[in-house]
Amino acid sequence: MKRISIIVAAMAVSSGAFAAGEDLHAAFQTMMDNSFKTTGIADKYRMKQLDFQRLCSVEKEPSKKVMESIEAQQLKTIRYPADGKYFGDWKKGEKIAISGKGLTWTDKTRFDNGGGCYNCHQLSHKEIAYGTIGPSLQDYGKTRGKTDDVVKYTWGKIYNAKAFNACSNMPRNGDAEILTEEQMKHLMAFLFDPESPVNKK
Amino acid sequence: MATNPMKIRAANNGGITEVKALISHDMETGQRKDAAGAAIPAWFITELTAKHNDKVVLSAEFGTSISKNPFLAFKFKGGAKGDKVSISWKDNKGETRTDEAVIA
Amino acid sequence: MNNQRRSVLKSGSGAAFLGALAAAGIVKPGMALADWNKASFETKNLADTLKALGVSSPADSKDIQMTAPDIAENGAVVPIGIASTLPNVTMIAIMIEKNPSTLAANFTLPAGTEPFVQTRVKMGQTSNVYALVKSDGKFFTTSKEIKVTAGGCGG
Amino acid sequence: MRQKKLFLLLAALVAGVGGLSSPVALADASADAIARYREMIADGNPSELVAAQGEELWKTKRGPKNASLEKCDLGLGPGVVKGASAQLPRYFKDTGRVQDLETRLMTCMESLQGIDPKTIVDGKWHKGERETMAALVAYIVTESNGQKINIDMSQPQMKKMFELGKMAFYHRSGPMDFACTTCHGEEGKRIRLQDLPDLRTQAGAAAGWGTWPAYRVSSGTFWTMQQRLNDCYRQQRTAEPIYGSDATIALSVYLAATAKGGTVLTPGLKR
Repeated sequence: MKRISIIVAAMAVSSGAFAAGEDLHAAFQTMMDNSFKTTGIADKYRMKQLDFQRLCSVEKEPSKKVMESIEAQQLKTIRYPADGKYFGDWKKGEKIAISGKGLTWTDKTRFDNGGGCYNCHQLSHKEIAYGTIGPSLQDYGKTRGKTDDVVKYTWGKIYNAKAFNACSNMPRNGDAEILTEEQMKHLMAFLFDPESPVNKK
Repeated sequence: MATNPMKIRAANNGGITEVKALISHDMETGQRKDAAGAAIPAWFITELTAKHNDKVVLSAEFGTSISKNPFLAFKFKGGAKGDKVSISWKDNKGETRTDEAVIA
Repeated sequence: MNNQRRSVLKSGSGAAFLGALAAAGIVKPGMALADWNKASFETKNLADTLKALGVSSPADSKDIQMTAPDIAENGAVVPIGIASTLPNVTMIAIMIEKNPSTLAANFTLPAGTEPFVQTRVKMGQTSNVYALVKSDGKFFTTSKEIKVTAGGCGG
Repeated sequence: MRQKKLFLLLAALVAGVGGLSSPVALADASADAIARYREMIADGNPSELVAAQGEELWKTKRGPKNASLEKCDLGLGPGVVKGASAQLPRYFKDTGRVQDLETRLMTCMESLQGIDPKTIVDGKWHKGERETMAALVAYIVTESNGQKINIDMSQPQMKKMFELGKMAFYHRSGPMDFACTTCHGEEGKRIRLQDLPDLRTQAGAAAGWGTWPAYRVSSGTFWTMQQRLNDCYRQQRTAEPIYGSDATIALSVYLAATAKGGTVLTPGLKR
């Protein structure tokens, strides 16, 4: 027993402490497979990675070429509002931005989710409890204007942020069906409406 | 229903004894609901008395706004090393508990 | 349970006697063992709480110091410390304006106990918190707004 | 009164921070206020109440075998509690596994007391044997407070777990594409007002690993590391990790090894 462990240790050192070998990847898959379970609405299948998720699961960003190919693919997923209307009710949008609920194994339904926007972004002038993982979006409409390009880009960014930055931390709200089209319209109003506390002090 | 012991610390500095206590209690407000949506009944400490030896040094009435596992600190004049400080509480279900500590 | 209740009765006989006085609606800060003043803890706004405590228009005082955070990271635990340089303090109460039950705690301080208490309260939302202090038989107050923030991932 | 004025000043400052002027000033003011809040509650950590119950439970004869845990070997020899959790997770020869504190305790509860590990693995937080576990953990980690984080990485099994843990740390999946790195892979970030340590760095890992397990103010309960990791995954919207599974232990090895040399400040006190 002792001898074996010494040999293994020696191997470990010589192979650079288990540097990304095939065995390690196989061991990882086995470990993940044995370590998670289905609870409520959170199926074990959630541990299986989409291609871009796998490519983005690395210490450093993938190459420019890989990033661009992911972005091109993700761009195709974006659905713009069929009725051409981008804006709902900013007051409802604010509630969606505040709520971080949904999609956990303690949630009863996979619908009716929050946007969780404040976890990462500064938005309203009044809300002091905002995260900083994403950029500040305070005065979003005021500073960026409401041109067709900006509106369309913003919709796309909410719908699938990976279309613009392959390994973005931001969820694909539309593509992954986290939010409904109607909810995203409310968020758009929250970002752009001059009366919204995002733009009005 | 068993109650759990408090953690009481009492220290004399320059003739004044400072008492710090952590009390194990749920302090349910009666406003919360459980996972099934049923109201969780109010359950909280209503009265508390602190004594130095046999003399009352603080008495308190609590409402539902006091945090779970209440913390309490206060000071009184006197108190010698080795003296006893005790705290007793009573809750709205009629449960009581007394614990004591020695002044350091 | 029965045993415990018996010990309550035994140890609390003095309190029960004084409680009879409290039940009559008279709160006497300074009593050694005040029985729980139910009426005062059932009040839902400042005016009613003060009324239930038998206090009329307490004066603002700079001689009460409230130590509390400007922002509480979580409303479940908000530390509140109250100290005073007023003479002969016999009572300190903590009131939270926007809580369902306004009165959080009411401390009775016998002679020899310093005018200083620290505890932790729950706050449902951003609110003014009031300290009420009885000194030489008169009531004084001070207040501070404490912001309660939402935190975590919210899930 | 003075505090009120100070607050008005803060409010004015907030109002002055428009879209053009620096939002950093506001963030700093809030961060300072939160730091003061944390300082104020630091004295009087309700974990103490849980730890006291845990110490009792450690000495209490329980289970089908009616035995205490006083002969449990947490890595420093039978019955040695002092400093034990500062050196966990660890590779244990008797089980042939890398174990964290909780899985090691499960081994002891099974072998010494005859308590079926399933009661814990399939249990519910703060109920039954998991509640017992939490109390034991509170007691044991209190006995390592102030020590240096110092896990033994000399065994190949530990090296392998480190690599697997690191891979798990970067593993993005689920409907929100999150991994541990999403929140803990950059310095100086926060969620809402909660600072996020960059767990890839020694300082960040020490700040994180070194202050868990902890009493959670928001729930009024003591959380073990297994529960902390479980809730990280819940918030990531992945599937639920099985209690004591290798992925949770691998992550713990990755964090503890990265945090090596940092100070154990357990039990912590958290939002």
